[in-house]
Amino acid sequence: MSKETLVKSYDTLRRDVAARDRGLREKVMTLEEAATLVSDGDHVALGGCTLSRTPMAMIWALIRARKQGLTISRSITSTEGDLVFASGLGRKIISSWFSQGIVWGISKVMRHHVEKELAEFDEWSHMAIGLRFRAGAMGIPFMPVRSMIGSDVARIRGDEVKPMNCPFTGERLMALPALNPDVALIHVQRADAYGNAQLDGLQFMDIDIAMAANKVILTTERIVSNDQIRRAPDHTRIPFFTVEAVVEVPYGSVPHECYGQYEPIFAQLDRYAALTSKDPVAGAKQYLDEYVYGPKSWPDYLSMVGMETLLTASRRGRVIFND
Amino acid sequence: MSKETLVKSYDTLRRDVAARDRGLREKVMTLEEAATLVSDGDHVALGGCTLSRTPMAMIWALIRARKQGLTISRSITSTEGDLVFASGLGRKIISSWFSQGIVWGISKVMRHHVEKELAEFDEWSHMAIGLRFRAGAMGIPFMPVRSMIGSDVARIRGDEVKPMNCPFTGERLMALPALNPDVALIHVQRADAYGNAQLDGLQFMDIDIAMAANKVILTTERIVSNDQIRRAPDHTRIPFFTVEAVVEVPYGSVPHECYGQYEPIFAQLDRYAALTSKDPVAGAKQYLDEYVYGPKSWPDYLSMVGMETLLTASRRGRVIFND
Amino acid sequence: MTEQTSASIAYTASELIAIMAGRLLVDGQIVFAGVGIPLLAATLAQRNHAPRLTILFEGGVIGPFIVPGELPPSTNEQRCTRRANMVLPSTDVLLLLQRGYIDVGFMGGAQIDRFGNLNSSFIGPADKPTIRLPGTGGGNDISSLTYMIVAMKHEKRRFVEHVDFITSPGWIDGGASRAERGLPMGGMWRVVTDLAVMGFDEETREMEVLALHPGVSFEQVQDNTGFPLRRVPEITTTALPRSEELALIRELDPGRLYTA
Amino acid sequence: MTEQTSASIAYTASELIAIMAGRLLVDGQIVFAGVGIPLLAATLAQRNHAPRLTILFEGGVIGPFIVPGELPPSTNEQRCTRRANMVLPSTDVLLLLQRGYIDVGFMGGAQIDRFGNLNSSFIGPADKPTIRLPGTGGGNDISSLTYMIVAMKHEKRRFVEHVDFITSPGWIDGGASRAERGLPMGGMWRVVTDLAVMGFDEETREMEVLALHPGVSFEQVQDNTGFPLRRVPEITTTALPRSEELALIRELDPGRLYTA
Repeated sequence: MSKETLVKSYDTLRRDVAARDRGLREKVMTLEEAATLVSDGDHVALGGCTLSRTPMAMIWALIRARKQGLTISRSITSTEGDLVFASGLGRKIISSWFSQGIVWGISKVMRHHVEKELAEFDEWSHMAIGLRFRAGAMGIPFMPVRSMIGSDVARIRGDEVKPMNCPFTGERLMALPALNPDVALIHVQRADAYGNAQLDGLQFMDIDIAMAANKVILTTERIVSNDQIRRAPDHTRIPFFTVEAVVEVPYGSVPHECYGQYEPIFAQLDRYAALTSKDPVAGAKQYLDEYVYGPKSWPDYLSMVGMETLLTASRRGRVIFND
Repeated sequence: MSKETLVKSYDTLRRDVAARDRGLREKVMTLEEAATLVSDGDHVALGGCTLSRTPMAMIWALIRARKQGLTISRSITSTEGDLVFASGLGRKIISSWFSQGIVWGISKVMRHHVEKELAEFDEWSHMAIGLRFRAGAMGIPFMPVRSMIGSDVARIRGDEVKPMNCPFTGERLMALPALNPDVALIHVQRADAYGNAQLDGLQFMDIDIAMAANKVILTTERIVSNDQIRRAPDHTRIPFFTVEAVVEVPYGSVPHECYGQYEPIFAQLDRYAALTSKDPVAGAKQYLDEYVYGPKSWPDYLSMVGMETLLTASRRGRVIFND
Repeated sequence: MTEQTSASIAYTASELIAIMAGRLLVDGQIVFAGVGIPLLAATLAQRNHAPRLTILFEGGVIGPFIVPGELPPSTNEQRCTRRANMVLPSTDVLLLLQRGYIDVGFMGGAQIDRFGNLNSSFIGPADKPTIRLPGTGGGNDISSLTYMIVAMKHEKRRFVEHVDFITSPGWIDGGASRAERGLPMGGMWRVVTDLAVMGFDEETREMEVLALHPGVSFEQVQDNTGFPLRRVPEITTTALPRSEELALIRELDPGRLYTA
Repeated sequence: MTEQTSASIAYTASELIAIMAGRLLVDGQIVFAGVGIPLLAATLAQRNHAPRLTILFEGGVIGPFIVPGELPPSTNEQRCTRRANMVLPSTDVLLLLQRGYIDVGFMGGAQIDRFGNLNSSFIGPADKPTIRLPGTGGGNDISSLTYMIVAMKHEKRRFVEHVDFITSPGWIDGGASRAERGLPMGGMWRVVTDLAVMGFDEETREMEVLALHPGVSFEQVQDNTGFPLRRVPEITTTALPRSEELALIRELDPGRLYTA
């Protein structure tokens, strides 16, 4: 069955989930081990949004593992999308917005790859992406919506969206196809060894992504005991049986932020912007060589970011608890 | 426009919400004042489920205010449904299950009213009720589902459900009509004066109900400051602009439970079962006279329940925090 | 059926059903359980042979542990959440069925028919019932979307040729009719009573006796059933309830709320 | 346009847009705002004439307060959540638009046309663009489902006869075409630039100048617009930015991240 099927059949969805061992079991492993759970050509959804809770360490590990040909989906795509294209990790990104961030202007790396037709950026409205994941999470093959109608955003999607009428009211709606990724990469503040995850603050589309995907690779700032999870079960946001790997990666979203833990590393983001705005090809290559292929390990990469920088980002990240 | 329309038109939905003052404003009032926000014939959805977080004090106030002809919807209906029928507050209940609770057998009051065609109990599957509220909360007129298909539960709903095929996969689905109640009654552990509400533990369908309804009447174990809410905004579950009334009612779910606060008052539930199992009409009338019409106030009713009983229920309710 | 003795140990019909049903659960499974016998059976399995079994409740609970002597009155009270892994909205826990995460659902019913269809809505015609029953709850959703174990007392008035109303679909009219009606997944898997364990023929989907409880004959089962039962050639006899199993059930439900 | 003086006070084009846009907001409204000028405008309104204004961010935030000097880099970082009333999944905050809770959306764009259609996706044809822009984000959802204020620089290359691509629908082809296309709610309400405040004719839905900023002539606005502009008969002149307004903008954005 082609990985590029727009909507997985219910039979496929059910068979894929049924094939997994969903019993309560420990899944702690390294970034490198977790990377082996992703196959070339997989559809991989990324949690977080823009500069926030991006599963950066896991993306970093997948690039280092020389994975190729992934399709990536994400609510809003920032520098991690550039790295996906520039490294060859993926050739197609499904997103509502793609650039480093407003303050840095339009991504030259995105422009280079898309305008030269080296890669695809499939644009959907932000809510449409969210509802595609939500339909996937709910086990239904489509979700009706009242936006995208009448715009070119819908027009260029062709058969990927279907105009329809409500069977009760006759109102005009747009049917969005469910999105069930093969793998979801999600970074959280804490999880237990089984994969029960707690998420502080902004959740974006992560819960729906976790439920929609066939399996979740969880990176976490820290692993806590199952007892801690059970003390406040109403704080669990992702249930263990969706998860195939739990990797403890402190500062796992750097240079992006992790809510309540650290703010973005603006210095590194500025450096990246400077490198790629001069020359998107050479600049991205230099960045990949220096910061992705170069370091011996994730802590080694963090050392390059710098202790003082990380401590400052952490201090700023915790500032919300002063309110 | 008839209150009994199955699916409200989008025009109606939008106009009703637009007509409300959704600005940040204080809404604290008494049970009696809040009761005036409900009109005879309204569709009123109830939060909670079975014996849990039932908005009992508000239902009690509506019965005392001699409201009539309500349509009630709730995930699973227990003794509050009996009181709705027996008092004449409502003549139709939309629910997936209706009886006091498994341990007390089948409700004689429900049986009396339904079998004698004095009132209606419209049965939907539990998930169907939930998805009807969810569609209403999302502002879409229907939601596809893969259950209810092929059963008599769907058959007796007639035109209220619509078999359909997925526009992408062709798979057989059932379209469920959105449910947008006129009013939602929801009891929570804490809320601020604006109506920002926090819910501990079991949430049931309450968030969807709050978003689906045109307005929420919130009863709360206690009112906290807006500053407390803003300290942990990711714990807010119902946003203030859905809410029209905030009523502080300690023990507002008695004789049902409120998560982390108190367990059900089993003695009172046993007494109710004993009264109504002998004679559903006379028994329910005696209960209403004694415990609903009789007391001067909600605290007066609580006095009849008894101090020691309440303290024991509270001690048992807090036991989850020992884990 | 009143008390039976297992060697020297007495047990009730409900205890027998809970024990026999619990034995059907497999380690690592995710089980959607109602309160009462299903919960007792699942907890028994978890404590005995299936420590990695995960119990789910309709009220929105994943992986709780029940405190002995504090059984919940329904799946929707805080007693259901003790030491759970996750508490979530009830619509979302039901959606796990639709998404395919649940291995088996576990419930009772007022009537069951030859093809495993369950009725918990109406005795008599739906538009003029003799008895209005409490209704489906999550039963319709569970039985539409996953495999089912049904636990109930074996009485002729409950095992009927045709249920008065299909609340929770089994194999509908047998054969491929369930899938043809639009329910491609799941189906009725086992029916556990105080007399026997039954399954359904792979082709016709008619109910068939797989195993008899100790001291029970096939004829006795047939006599308490309102339609002709099939029997598998290699019909077996279940092992007697063990004293540890009975002790655990009684520890969980000392007041015999669900096992009287 | 570079610095202008308001009596003795200098201000930038961005500051002017933020101030003029902020004045359009009404107390008690719920505003869906992007970062940059929309956020500055909404915060300004909240501090001045609209204390009960509620700001929403696409990242999933209801009713936050922004800390001066700590503007968020997008609507999706923790700086957006400071002292918020509620934080929720981003899909759910967008669904508030569909449910009808939002009075006005507030955003920018790369191109706008005579009927208020906005483009933030492609310069040139979509299948072979000269410039691939970042895309819709929530823009399409917001403009499909509620009334809109657009804030942007007034340049001929941005105010075009036809946008290359309708990312965020305005009045489509004018007249009743928006509703006929299947968008019965909302629509483009105001466009605020560094030259003027514009609305749309009630019938034709063509862009029309409602008010000119101090020192700006209608001809100057027309010269910077790629299509013929209508003007209302009672065209007015906006009041000069007040020093308190400018002071507040500069307190919020001391590094001139969004107001340079």
